[in-house]
Amino acid sequence: MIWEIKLLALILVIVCAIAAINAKDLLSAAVIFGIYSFMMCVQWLAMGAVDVAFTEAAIGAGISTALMLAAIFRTSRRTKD
Amino acid sequence: MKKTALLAVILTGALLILSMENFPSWGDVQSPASLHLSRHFIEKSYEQTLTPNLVTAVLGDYRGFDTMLETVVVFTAALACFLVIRLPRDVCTPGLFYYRHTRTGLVVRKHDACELPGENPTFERVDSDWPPHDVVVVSTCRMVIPFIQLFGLYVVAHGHYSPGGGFQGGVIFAASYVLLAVSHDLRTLVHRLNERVTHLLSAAGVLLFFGVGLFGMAMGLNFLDYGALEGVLGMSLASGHSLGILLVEIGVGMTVTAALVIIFKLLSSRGTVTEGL
Amino acid sequence: MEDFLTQLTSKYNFWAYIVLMMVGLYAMIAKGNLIKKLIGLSIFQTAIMLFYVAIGSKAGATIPILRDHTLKGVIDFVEYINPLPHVLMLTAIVVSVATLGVALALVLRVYDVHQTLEEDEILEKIKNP
Amino acid sequence: MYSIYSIQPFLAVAAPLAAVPGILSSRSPNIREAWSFAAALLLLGLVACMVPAVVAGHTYTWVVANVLPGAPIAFRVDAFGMLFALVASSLWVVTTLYSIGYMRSKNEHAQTRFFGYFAVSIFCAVGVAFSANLLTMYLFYELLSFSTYPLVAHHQNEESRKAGRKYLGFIVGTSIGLVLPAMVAVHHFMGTLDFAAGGIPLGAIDPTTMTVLLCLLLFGFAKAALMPVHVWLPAAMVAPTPVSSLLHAVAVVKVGAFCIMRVVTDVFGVETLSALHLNDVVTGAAAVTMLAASLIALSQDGLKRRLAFSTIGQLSYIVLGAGLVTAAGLTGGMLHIAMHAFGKITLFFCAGAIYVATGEKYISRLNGIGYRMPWTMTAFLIGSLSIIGIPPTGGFLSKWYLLNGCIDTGQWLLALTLLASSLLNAAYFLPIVYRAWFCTPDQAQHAGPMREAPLACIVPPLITATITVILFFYPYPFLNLARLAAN
Amino acid sequence: MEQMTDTVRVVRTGEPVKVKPRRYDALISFVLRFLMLFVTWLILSGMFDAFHVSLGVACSAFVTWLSADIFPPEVRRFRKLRSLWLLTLYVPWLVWEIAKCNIRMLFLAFDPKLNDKIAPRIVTFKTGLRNELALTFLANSITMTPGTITVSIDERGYVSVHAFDEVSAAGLPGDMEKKIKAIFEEA
Amino acid sequence: MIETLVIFLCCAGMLLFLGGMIGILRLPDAYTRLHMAGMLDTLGLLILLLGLVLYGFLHAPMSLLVQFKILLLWGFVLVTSPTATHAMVDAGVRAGLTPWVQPDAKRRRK
Amino acid sequence: MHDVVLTILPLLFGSFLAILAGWTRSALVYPLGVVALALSTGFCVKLLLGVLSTGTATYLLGGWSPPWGIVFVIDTFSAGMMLLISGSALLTYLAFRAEIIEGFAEKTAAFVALLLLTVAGHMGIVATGDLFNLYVLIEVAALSGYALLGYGSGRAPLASLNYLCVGSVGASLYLLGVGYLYILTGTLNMADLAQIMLAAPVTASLHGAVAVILFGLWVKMALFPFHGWLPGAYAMSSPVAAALLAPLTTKVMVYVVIRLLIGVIPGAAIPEALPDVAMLLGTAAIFAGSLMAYRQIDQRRMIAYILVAEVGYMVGGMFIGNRTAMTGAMLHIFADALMTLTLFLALGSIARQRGEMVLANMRGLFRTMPFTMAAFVLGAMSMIGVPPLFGFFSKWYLLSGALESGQYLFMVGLLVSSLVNVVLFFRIFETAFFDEPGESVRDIEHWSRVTPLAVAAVLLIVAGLSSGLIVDRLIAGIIPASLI
Amino acid sequence: MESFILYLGIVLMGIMVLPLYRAVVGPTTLDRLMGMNAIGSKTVALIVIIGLVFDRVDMFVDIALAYAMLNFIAVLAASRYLHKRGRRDTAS
Repeated sequence: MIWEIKLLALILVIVCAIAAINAKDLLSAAVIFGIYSFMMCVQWLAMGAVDVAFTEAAIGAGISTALMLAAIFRTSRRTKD
Repeated sequence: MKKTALLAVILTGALLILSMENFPSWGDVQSPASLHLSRHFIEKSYEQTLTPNLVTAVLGDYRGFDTMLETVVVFTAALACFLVIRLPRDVCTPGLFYYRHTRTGLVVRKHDACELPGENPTFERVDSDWPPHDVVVVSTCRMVIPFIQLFGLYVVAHGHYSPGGGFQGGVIFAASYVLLAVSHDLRTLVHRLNERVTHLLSAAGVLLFFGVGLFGMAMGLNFLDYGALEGVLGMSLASGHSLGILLVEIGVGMTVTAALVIIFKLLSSRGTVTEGL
Repeated sequence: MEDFLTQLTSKYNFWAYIVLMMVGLYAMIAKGNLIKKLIGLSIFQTAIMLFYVAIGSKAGATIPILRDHTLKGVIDFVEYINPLPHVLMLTAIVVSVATLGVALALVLRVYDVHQTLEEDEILEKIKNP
Repeated sequence: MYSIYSIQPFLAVAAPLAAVPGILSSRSPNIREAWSFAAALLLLGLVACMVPAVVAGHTYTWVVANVLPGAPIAFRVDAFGMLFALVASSLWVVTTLYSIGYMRSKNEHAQTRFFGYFAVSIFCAVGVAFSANLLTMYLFYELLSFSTYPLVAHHQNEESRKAGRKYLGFIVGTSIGLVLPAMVAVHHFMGTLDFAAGGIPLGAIDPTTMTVLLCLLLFGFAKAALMPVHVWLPAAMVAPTPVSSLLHAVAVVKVGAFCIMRVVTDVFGVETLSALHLNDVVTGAAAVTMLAASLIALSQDGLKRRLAFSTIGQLSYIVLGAGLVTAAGLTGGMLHIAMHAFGKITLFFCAGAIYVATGEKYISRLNGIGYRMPWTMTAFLIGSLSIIGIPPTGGFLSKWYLLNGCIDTGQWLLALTLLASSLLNAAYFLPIVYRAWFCTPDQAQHAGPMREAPLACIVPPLITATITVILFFYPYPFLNLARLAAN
Repeated sequence: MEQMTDTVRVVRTGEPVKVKPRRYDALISFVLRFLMLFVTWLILSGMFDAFHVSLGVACSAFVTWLSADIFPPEVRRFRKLRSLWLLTLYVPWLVWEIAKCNIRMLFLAFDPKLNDKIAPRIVTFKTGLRNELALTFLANSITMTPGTITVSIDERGYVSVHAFDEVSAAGLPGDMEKKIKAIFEEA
Repeated sequence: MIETLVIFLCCAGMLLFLGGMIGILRLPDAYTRLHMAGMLDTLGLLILLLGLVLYGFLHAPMSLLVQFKILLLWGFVLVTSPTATHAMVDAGVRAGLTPWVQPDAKRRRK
Repeated sequence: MHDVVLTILPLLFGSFLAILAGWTRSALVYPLGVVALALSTGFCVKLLLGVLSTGTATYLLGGWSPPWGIVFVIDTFSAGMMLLISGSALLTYLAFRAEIIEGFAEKTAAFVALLLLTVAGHMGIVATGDLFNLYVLIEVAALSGYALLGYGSGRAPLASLNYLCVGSVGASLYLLGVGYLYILTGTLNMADLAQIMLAAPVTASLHGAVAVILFGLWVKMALFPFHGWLPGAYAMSSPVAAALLAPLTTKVMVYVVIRLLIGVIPGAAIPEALPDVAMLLGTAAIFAGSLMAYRQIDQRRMIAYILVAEVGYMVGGMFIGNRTAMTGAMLHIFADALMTLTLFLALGSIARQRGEMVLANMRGLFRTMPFTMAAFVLGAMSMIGVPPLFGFFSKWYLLSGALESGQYLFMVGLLVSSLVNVVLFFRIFETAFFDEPGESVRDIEHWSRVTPLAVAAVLLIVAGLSSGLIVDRLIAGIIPASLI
Repeated sequence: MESFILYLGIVLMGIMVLPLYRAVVGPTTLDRLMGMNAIGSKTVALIVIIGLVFDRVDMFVDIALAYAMLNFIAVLAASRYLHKRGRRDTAS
């Protein structure tokens, strides 16, 4: 029914994933990982998994990113790859 | 390394793709996955638990033990963070204290802590990192935080009827506290929810869940059988289950909130719980 | 070719999750930075969740929240998406965030000890302290 | 011929072990050695009181635990086991006495430890003797290896540790590497590990496998020191003399030989072996070892080393006896366990006594020592005679039976080897005696008046020497048991 | 941490007007906050049976209690209806301003010579507003109107604004400050 | 009538979104991009949501409460979006990110 | 009837209470742990007796019947496992009383709570009859385990982080496999699944599902190429955590695999090549573990590598595919757990007195800590495989099973590893026995540490002597008759 | 009309690619953050649209609301990071 949205979201998810692991510094990686979670959330919504999407929005976008930022804040932003 | 990794990954991926050969195709209504268990859940769960949100019904009731363990996992994570990175109290006292003059933004550094005068202090204690004060962010967040908290509670309470539940609500509630810490400073958060409270709260949440389970045992049923709530307040069996789910969700919410706040506090302050992100 | 195409269209979600999973796995193996590894781990876990949610999908069905629940009537299972995988994945997401929290705590400790997050540098430091 | 289900075997086995806490917790050496003695006498008594029934042809059995299907941990006292237990337990009494003298006069360190492990070793040796199946035997065999290790490395210096490592490496290596799989295989094929007179019925296992298994077990019990796996024995000579005597005369090597004998008679079965001509493997290995060890012994200057190679040679007699698969041969082999034990222990005691009194270890420096230590050297002479097999010593009897066995089966070559070996025995022992009595002492210390070792070191070799002679005239308990077992 | 000393330096600039707290301020503030939250709850919940409404009352009261010192304690300022009226007037005006400027921005976005037409700069001006809520209002309004973003407001009232081009920069602080001043009744 | 309005509002919202995003791509530095992203996005979202609320009038299942909820969302975005933009710009300035200046303006200053 | 769940509940309850107590009355924390573990052990005994007399026990959690709700299914073997887990945890807890109370200062409550949780998790893994619940329990056990292992200075956090990464991947792969099975059968309940799978067509996907599950569990149990985390995690962490987790984690994972193999996955569903691969990996694990153990200087690390080899034993044993070998693998779970427990308890006591566990630090231990060393010797002998200790019998079954199926390489591996163990342990014995302790050494042997250790060591003998009984009563009954 | 909504969603999805580009390519962290924020605001709209497509918008609005909140929090947290650490990072 809404497979176009799903497909697009899927592509964006994969792009985000690849970008997140190739980001040149960790702050960017964390931010892109946040976007990844957003996209994943959209993907799940499009699949009709509202509860999962809700959780992912709360976790992935909010808390995970905040935790990761906190960790990076307390360590270092530098990454070699 | 990278090439080996790539090779391994591609091989594994190819194998996994090959093994999907016999999967029912996408969205097949007659696939075993949507027939056996799920059919029962969809068709029976409302009359058994009076909960229109099937996910909540299954999560809170049929697979209540899973959910309890999931709560325990969060609880564990908080304890784990505490055990791993919390520094001893005597190490946490900073050597220098910073005070900002609230009218001018000047910052004063002192070697020992000052008593701040009562109601409307001229000076306020600030982090060593970032003395400037951002009026906009602070007052916007003050405005927004109560609504976020309310929303969190709403999500917990309405898990039966709409997406959400204890976990999501708890996370949102915790997020409001994260916002508090981010917009003000960590000290404000710690002042509001100190370590003792968060730990007790996280344990209390799991205990509430556990207590509902034990209540079932006390009434001669199995552990976590919410059927034991039947008759409390003159309820029917199904609404007993519904109430059980609600209680359980509240417990989950408490634990999740407290645990995430604990984790955030510890991570952002590297275990000192004084200054943070 | 025809066969392949039908496979592709009927299962592209499954394939996509594998691609994602492999991205995560690759990050875990090949990346030397500990936080990158954790990001890889998270991606890996999300990919599996995506797979599960894909299991639950049903053509033409709506979200698993009963529509007019006050009306007593026969509920047709074809109308609603399978809720069970969603339940499982809720739990899995919680587990993954808990794991992430603990992992980050450990990363902080590692950084305290070795003053770097790069695996090769840490190994170097262990070898020649 | 019936089986008595009684706890007696278990008690006998446990007796030495019971002394261990006492030994370890004793405050003064006297109490400690009293414990040792008490346990030794108790053991001897317990063993002895089973003798009549066993001689009458009965067996004692006692199951400790059902651990594996068809292979419980169980004790069974039959004639052969009784023979060995009798030797071990009676010699323990003597050795204890000797050790007291030796250790005290040498002022050895860690004597408590020494006596403790000594007791454990005897426990294991009796355990092997009384075991009812291969598993139990293996159990005690392994325990023996480990409990003698601290004794071998008693001196704690680099040399003794090296020896200890070598000892353990060979013994445990072979037992785990060879015996264990063989045992598993036997259990796999037969479903049981019990010692039964018939052994493996003919045709139950194909001959190739049989050969492999036999080899595994033959060389796996490395304590018997068949030729390629004998290396540990000379190395282990660094241990204190009581240990060597125990090792070489009683507990360790005899256990190895005993095990091989057991395996041949009660696991494979005499008939099966002879039907498949597998006994040739056994006799071949034994014959080679016999000659080679004797030849090597000729060239050794260290007294204990020469004795050690002599032991290697003598052990092969026992194995040879097992391989002969005739009643006479088996009787000879079994009897040799006892006869060699008494003879060899005498020799070791003497070597120890010499060392205690003079500190000499090398044969070339023993010129004229007979005048200084006449009693010791007399005992030494008797001991050597027994080993060579000259009447009136016990050694003659066992060799006689062995020779008979060879001739019975018409294996003249073996008989010749046996004789040659005996001649070699004479060739390496008699020169020592010759030196002691007939060479002028070139060392000042050997000259002069008689200065014997302490009494506790003299009496035991004299006792054992006496017994050696007595056994020639009255070999009956041993001979009867051996005959009973051989039939 | 630009200015750091070990002694306390007190700089006297415009002290905030001290408003004497009135008797029922705390209670009124509580009730008002509670009502706001409760209305929000009702909108969110959409269920009006006794159970859920009582749940709502409990939750709203709980959050009110929790956020007693978080919620901006500025109730007093909205006691006069005039403020509220001005506020309601202000919002459409702001929306209109936003819409106007947005359209300009929209055209700019599609303009082929985009980079020539912009002239980003940071301008600073001083505002007379002292009240935190008012300052926030001002800052957010400035940010909302395209072309200008508040960078920072410091304690002495200097607002620095990042302006998109000259036109936007010229319009600062404009009517906005006056209107907000009027709303918050600052002298 | 309402239908046309819905379509108009939605299209306007989309156009604003598109403009904002194009601006994001084309503008030279982070600050100027933030102008586009922050402003056009917010307004676009608001208009789009308004359109969707109106669309709700056409459809029964979207009760009035849902529309209120969307309005709540609307209000929330209105409050938080400028704050977020402000926080980002502030962060950039404090992090020492130098703003882009017109090349000719630079020349003139020289 | 409630016995089944009552074995786990005290632990969970205890951990929550420990936290409450930790912030109010901290003196109560340690006793609470003792009570919880003792209660749990008590119920385990009761459960074991009950299961022995009445057969497999089932408990419906939440009162929902099997395919819909979650069930606990306890057969004789799992009852034994549960007793083993709670008992060994109790012994560890008692033995390390001083460390737990003093070593963690204000974190004692958190430590105790995590300890109880990890034990509860492991017991739950054994008890549960639901595939997904198993995953959650694995995570409960693992997450608290990471924390326990990661607590400590120096390299402990890194090792634990490593473990976390590998462990999470393993668990996730397991989850993926469960997803595969779910998509094919539509159920998560083990018994239900077993029935459906018997009837289901054998397809590539089914094979894939089984392979992924087993692969994930292999990763989790530190089978050879994935063993990297184990030595670090057990050698770097605090001795309490190591002594607690070393006997449990890998063994419990092995248990899961065995349970799946004998109770859930029909033989046809296992890909043909998988047993061969498993045998290969198992044998490789034995060789590699022994080899690497040989090269270690730190003694805890050495034992950790021996553990890697032991995992190889068990994996080899269960994939040989005959009854004897399966019995061996199952028996070896018990044996390995007990001996590891003994060794780690002893090493913990020694480490407390001597500090770093290098060979040079072990001089003269036999003289200064005779009881501890006696227990250590028993543990080591069991590892070597000396009868009548427990380790011998499991090894016997394994050897016997390997012989039956002609897996000679595996046999050689077992023997070689035993021999290597001899070398390894006698290296320690030599130093500890013959070298003089330094002048400054003042070792103390307190009864409170020796008693649990002695219990563990004596258990090695007792269990060895009653191994026939264990096989008959606990194991033989649940191996399906189809396995010859 | 329904298909209009659907197409609206698809176009929205398409528009999202642009900020994603910004977020992935950068060059500064601020750009990424901005990209995140922009994607967030679009997603909020998209969620409501998906809700309309499913005809269950009452269930989706909650998520949109939560989404907006958490997006705000994440952006604020990230910018707070830059506040505190940005200067040090750019200096080094």
